[in-house]
Amino acid sequence: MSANPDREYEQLRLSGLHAFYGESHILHGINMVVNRGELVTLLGRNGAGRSTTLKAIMNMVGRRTGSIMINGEETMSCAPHHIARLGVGYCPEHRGIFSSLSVQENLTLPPVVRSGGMSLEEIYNMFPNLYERRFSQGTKLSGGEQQMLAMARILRTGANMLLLDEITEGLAPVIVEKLGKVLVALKKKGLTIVLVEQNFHFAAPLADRHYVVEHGQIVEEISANELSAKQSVLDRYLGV
Amino acid sequence: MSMIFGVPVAVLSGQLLIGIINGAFYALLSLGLAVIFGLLKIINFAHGAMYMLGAMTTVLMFDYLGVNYWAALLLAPLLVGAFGVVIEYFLLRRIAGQDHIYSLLLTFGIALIITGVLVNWFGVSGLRYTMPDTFKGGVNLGFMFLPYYRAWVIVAALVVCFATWFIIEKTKLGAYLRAGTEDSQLMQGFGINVPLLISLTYGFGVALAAFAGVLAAPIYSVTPVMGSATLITVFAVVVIGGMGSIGGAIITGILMGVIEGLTKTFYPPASSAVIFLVMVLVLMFRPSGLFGKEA
Amino acid sequence: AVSNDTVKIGYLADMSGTYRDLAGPNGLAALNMAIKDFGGTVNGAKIEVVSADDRNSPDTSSSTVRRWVENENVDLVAGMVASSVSIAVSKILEENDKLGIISGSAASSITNEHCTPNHIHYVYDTYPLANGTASAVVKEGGKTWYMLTADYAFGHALEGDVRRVVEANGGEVIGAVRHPFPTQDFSSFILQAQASGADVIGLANAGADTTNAITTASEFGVTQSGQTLAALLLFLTDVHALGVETAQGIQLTTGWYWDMNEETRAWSDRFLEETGVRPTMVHAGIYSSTMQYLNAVKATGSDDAQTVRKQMMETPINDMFAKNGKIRVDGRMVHDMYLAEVKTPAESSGEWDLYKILRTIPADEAYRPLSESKCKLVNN
Amino acid sequence: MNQPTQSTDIHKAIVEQQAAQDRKKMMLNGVLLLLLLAAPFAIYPVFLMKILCFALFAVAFNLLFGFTGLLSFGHAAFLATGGYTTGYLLSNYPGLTTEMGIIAGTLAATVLGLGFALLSIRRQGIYFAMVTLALAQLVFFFFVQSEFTGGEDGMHGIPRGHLLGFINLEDNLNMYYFVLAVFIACYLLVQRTVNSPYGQVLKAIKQNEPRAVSLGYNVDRYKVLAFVISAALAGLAGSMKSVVFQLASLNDAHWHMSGEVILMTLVGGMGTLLGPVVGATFVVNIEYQLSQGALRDWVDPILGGVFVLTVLAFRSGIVGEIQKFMKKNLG
Amino acid sequence: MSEQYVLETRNLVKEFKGFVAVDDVNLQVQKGHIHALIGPNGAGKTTVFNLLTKFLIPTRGQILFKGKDITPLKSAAIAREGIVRSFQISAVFPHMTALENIRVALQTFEGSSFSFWKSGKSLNKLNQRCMELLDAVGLAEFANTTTVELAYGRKRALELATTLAMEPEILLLDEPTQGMGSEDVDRVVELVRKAAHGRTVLMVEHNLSVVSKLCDRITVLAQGAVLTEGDYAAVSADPKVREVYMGSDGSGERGSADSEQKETTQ
Ligand SMILES: Nc1ncnc2c1ncn2[C@@H]1O[C@H](COP(=O)(O)OP(=O)(O)OP(=O)(O)O)[C@@H](O)[C@H]1O
Ligand SMILES: Nc1ncnc2c1ncn2[C@@H]1O[C@H](COP(=O)(O)OP(=O)(O)OP(=O)(O)O)[C@@H](O)[C@H]1O
Ligand SMILES: [Mg+2]
Ligand SMILES: [Mg+2]
Repeated sequence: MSANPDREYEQLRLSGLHAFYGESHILHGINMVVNRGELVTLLGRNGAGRSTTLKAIMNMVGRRTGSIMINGEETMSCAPHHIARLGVGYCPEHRGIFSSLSVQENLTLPPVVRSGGMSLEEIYNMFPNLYERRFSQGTKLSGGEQQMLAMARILRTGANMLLLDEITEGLAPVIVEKLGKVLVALKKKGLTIVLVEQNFHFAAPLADRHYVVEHGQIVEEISANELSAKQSVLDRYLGV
Repeated sequence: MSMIFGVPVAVLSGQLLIGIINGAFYALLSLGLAVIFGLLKIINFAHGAMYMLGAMTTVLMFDYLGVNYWAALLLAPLLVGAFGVVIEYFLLRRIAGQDHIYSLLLTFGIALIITGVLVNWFGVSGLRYTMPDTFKGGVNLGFMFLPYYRAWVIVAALVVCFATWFIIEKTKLGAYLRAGTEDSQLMQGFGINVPLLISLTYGFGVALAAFAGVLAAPIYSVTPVMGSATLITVFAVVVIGGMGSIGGAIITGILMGVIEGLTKTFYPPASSAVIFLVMVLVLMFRPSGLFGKEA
Repeated sequence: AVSNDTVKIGYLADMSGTYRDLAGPNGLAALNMAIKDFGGTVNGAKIEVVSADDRNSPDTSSSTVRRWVENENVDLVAGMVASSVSIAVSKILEENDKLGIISGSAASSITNEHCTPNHIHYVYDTYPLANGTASAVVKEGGKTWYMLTADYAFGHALEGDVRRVVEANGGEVIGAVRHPFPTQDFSSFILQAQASGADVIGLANAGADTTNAITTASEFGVTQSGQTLAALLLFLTDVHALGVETAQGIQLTTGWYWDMNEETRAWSDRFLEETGVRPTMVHAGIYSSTMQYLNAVKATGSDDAQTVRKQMMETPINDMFAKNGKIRVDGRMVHDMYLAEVKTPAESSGEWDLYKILRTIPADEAYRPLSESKCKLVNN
Repeated sequence: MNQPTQSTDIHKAIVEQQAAQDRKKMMLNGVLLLLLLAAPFAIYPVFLMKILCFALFAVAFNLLFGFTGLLSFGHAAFLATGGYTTGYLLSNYPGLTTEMGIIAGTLAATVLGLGFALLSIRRQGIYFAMVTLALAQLVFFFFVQSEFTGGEDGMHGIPRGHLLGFINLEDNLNMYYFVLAVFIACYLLVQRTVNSPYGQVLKAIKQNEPRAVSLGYNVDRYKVLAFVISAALAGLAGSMKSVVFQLASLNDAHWHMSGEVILMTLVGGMGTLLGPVVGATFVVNIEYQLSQGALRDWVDPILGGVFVLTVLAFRSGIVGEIQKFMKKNLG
Repeated sequence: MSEQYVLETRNLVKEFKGFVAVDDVNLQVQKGHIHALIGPNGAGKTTVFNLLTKFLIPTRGQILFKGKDITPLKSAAIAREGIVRSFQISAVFPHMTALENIRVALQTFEGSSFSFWKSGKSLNKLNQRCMELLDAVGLAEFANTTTVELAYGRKRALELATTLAMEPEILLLDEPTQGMGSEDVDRVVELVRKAAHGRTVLMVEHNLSVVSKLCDRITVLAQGAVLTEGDYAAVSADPKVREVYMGSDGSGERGSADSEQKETTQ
């Protein structure tokens, strides 16, 4: 099944999703659908609400209304830990490396939610830096190393839908390149990926579709093949 | 008889042993405190009250239900632990993520309430509890008479301490706990039921205090106010060990028991102050305590 | 005449802290029993009671009492346990010329260097405690003593009194250790006391310190190894908490015991009904002293402090609390004290059947003679 | 510089805003002052003085905690040092006028504060709190052991004496106005300090210490100064308290007292000027009311309840919550 | 001879419990240059910054400022010498207004920082200068806004203005464009260019387009040691640098932002 993903299978559907932090209304009715095996990006300016969308899916924001279906199941009333158990892997913007844990403990921390995740060796092969520093305290890593670790640890869990928030941030170009290859490989394996990315040139060649977020709404949906046609629209939205 | 600083060696060895016994007690109490602080970042000023509750439940269960010591050893921590879970669920949870000071005040308030209510119900003179027959008597070690019960205290306290340390530092569950306290939301995002984990941890921490309370019931006067005097000392132990360091709390507990014991021999009036002196000195040279991680 | 047509009594005691069981809420009950028994009025004037928790704090107490006497026309302040509270209150009473009857405190300095013409120290103090217990124990052969002393004024005073008595009776204090107040674990001190080889281990402390010390002593087999334990200040409530099994055989001095005669039993039964516990000597003393006070007000028709005090000094006290009690010029109420021994489990017939009285210590023998007094009211 | 008009306007607006705030503050202070001047005719003066002493203590504490972000858990040491020193001097040197005794007490606390500060200032967060606690415990031990304090019995009968040698302080009203004057002077000093250039630096340190360091501030020195001022004022509170009550006792040195001042500050509203004053008034009052009334035996549990309620429901304290409310509803 | 370098390190070493994070680094920053420090993740760039500003204590080696040995100085003293840094994570005083943020920096030069008895109004004389600085970074209209309420990019701008208020001789910037959209990146580039006028800048940056546009000289660190040094052309042509840092396509993924930039400016 993983070799030949069912492209029509709807893995994630957001309809009329609103989200609030206390008094401030951040998401104003997001609608989007992601099918199994797709890689979709959320583009937008700083503060547009992309990270908030991912957090809302994980039930990590204050208040939400609307609907979130994962694998056809309504999850608005699910606690975050239930959502993870549905096979969702989340890599947060702020990395979330645990300082009381060693690098290796950080890596093996998230429980395996499905079979088919990467093994520790595979991960260390991919990120030799982490192997070298595996016994140091998690937060003693350099900024970029922490970013690698944050990404690496959800690859272990076997989650089949990844929500990745700015994973190339602060990484050296070589590593970014490598990450690109990883994402391609994951896609091949049939994983569904929602990618929030600042670095459009990293995301462009990987994605099947792009959603542009502005002021908490999806203002544009662009599929990979119409990318060049809509370049100018995109540039306008992104303020390039 | 050979002497050290005017104190016979035999007496000194006795004092050392007593120090270790008391230290084991401190270790147990400060361990619970360190677990709660280390994992939940809560400064648990209700710890003394929980210790007291452990002892009180032991006595009351015996008086009213005829529950014996061995059963109490299990039941009292369970009951107090459950009570702790309730407190965590209804009160402490609401201030998660706030400054330390709030948890300190909240738990201090809780301690005042618990203690005050029990004082009104049971007075302050203390409740009667007789030592279980198994432990009556003792063994003469040559340099001192060691009551069986004290020997048991050492064994029981150290076993529990070690088990706790092992669980937290060496097991997966412990890793979840440690991580959950840093970023509980993210841990939940990984599929772990963190709120439950936190409630249970607090329950476990206070259960450790209650366990110490059960151990104390036969040898100390059991009163609603018995915890308040111990609290500050135990706190000092945790700070010297390094807030949140599990191993540190255990080792420092024993160390402080010994130091206090020696002070009781050489300059008794200072025995309640000596721990604070040690604390000032230690923090002077090691800002995060003996075993604390650098801030 | 009675001011404002009311006799107002302020009851001040520790209601919530370490000394709560000595006087506390039950002391207030005893006070109210006295007023009720007296008839609720004196010469037609109302008798009113106000009460407050002293929080064991001299400044809380002194602001309470100041307000009572300066603003609320309180005539008598009763109760009082912690010596710091009693001393602070007595200074304010002296300043405002009101009367105080201290029932709970132990410090003998209250009628010695801290005496004032405005207070009476009613139930007991450290002097007879040492006199009664220490001399009895020495006479029974306990020649060498090792003292465990609470490291504060009360403990020091008691230790001093014990030394004096022990030495006067031909004994010797061969060692002493001063422990912090409060102390939970006495094992280290008990060990030192055992190592000293003294005949007697004297406990110059109070409350939880004493009960903890006794429990630990019993655990470490002090009595089995031939040493005697002498607790100098032990209340009925303490012994009750310890239980006869642990406390048996301990000798102590008390100013009163509920089960001494018909009169004490009758009153105690009423007290038990009221409060659910047997009274300590302090409770009985509060009842007795309140009665004495009201009688004096009645006799003189006045609630002026000096008039009443004079009347009280002139009237010998003969009631269920004391026989031939007498209030001296320094404010000390001297009366017979009793040497008691804690019963063995076999002897004890109930929860509160705790003491047997071994000996009556006559008042003159028990208390510090005026000739030794440093009180400013005594012309030495 | 491309829009000079705009930036001048903004600047003007800022200055105006400051002035408006000052006016508001002045008005509030004026009303309070009138109330305080009239108070002893309605309320028992000694009780008012007690409140003022504790209010000063809390204000001192709040300068450190609320405005510098340093939680001292040892402030009782300064209160007691001030009290004992003044008490000892006034009792034993009849030649001293009252204010000299008070100044000496304040100085003693200041010196002690400097000592505490030097030993503790490098510690962070909870360790700072614990070092100050430990030092205060050592001070407590010293007071317990010293002869001059009267140990557990306390120091009694301290003469109130004469202010400047001729104003009789035995009179409660005289005493009250003296205490009030000192309190107001201190309150204004703290108000000034908080808003002074130095206060700005403190604020900066509290909000982001590493940044303050990188701007070239030797933060330890600023913290030490704040600590010393706070200790001095706490000592002054203790000195005055000992004169008002004519006694000094170990209660003042006990760690419970350090805890109580935290409670007062929090209940009133930490980091606000008026908060500690309101908090002290509140706590002293309820303690007094409770210990007198029918709930006499339940003072501790009720106080505990106040703690719990404050933390759960009014975390910004009375004044803080009012300020929040005003901001929300009145712009 | 060393006069031409404002900042110089000699055999700088930092070890963390046996792990060598900075290995014998000799850095020479020329006066008036914008000097970039680049390198793969974990190369030790932030650590070097921390050593220069004494947030970490060097294990060995010397730090020279204008030929003078400043190795023993403490953080605050170094700042007063004129070496001021920004942080990788934005560093502002969150509950002060933008103006007050800058004023705190200016106050360093006033003698009144300990004057607790002086009125706060005595600081108003600094406001004019504050407004100039705010203007310079385009924040004049936010002078009276509490800093927490500012958007991320503006916080960075404010931080820079605060840093400039210190009149530093040398400015240390750690990833000034991190987490910014391209819009903000451009603004920061402009700001840095302006700020660098008459001073020296040392910056860490992963965004190679920024580096190529701004920097006069580049030092590449790898595994704690200096790999190579030179201007952008020289460095980016170095095969070693390509291997450890820039990746196969030579300019690196981020580097392609460069071409994008050209596209849009055309
Ligand atoms: N915890 C929070 N509380 C209040 N507001 C928040 C919080 N987190 C984010 N916001 C606000 O929500 C809005 C959307 O933030 P979000 O993080 O989703 O933006 P983004 O598109 O991911 O941009 P960025 O590039 O800055 O990460 C922003 O205006 C931000 O200020
Ligand atoms: N306090 C510390 N204790 C132990 N190791 C540390 C410490 N700080 C940094 N390191 C290690 O030193 C190395 C250099 O870290 P540094 O933060 O300087 O890297 P960097 O070049 O800034 O990387 P990045 O570009 O990812 O931010 C890393 O491998 C890191 O793990
Ligand atoms: Mg984001
Ligand atoms: Mg870095």
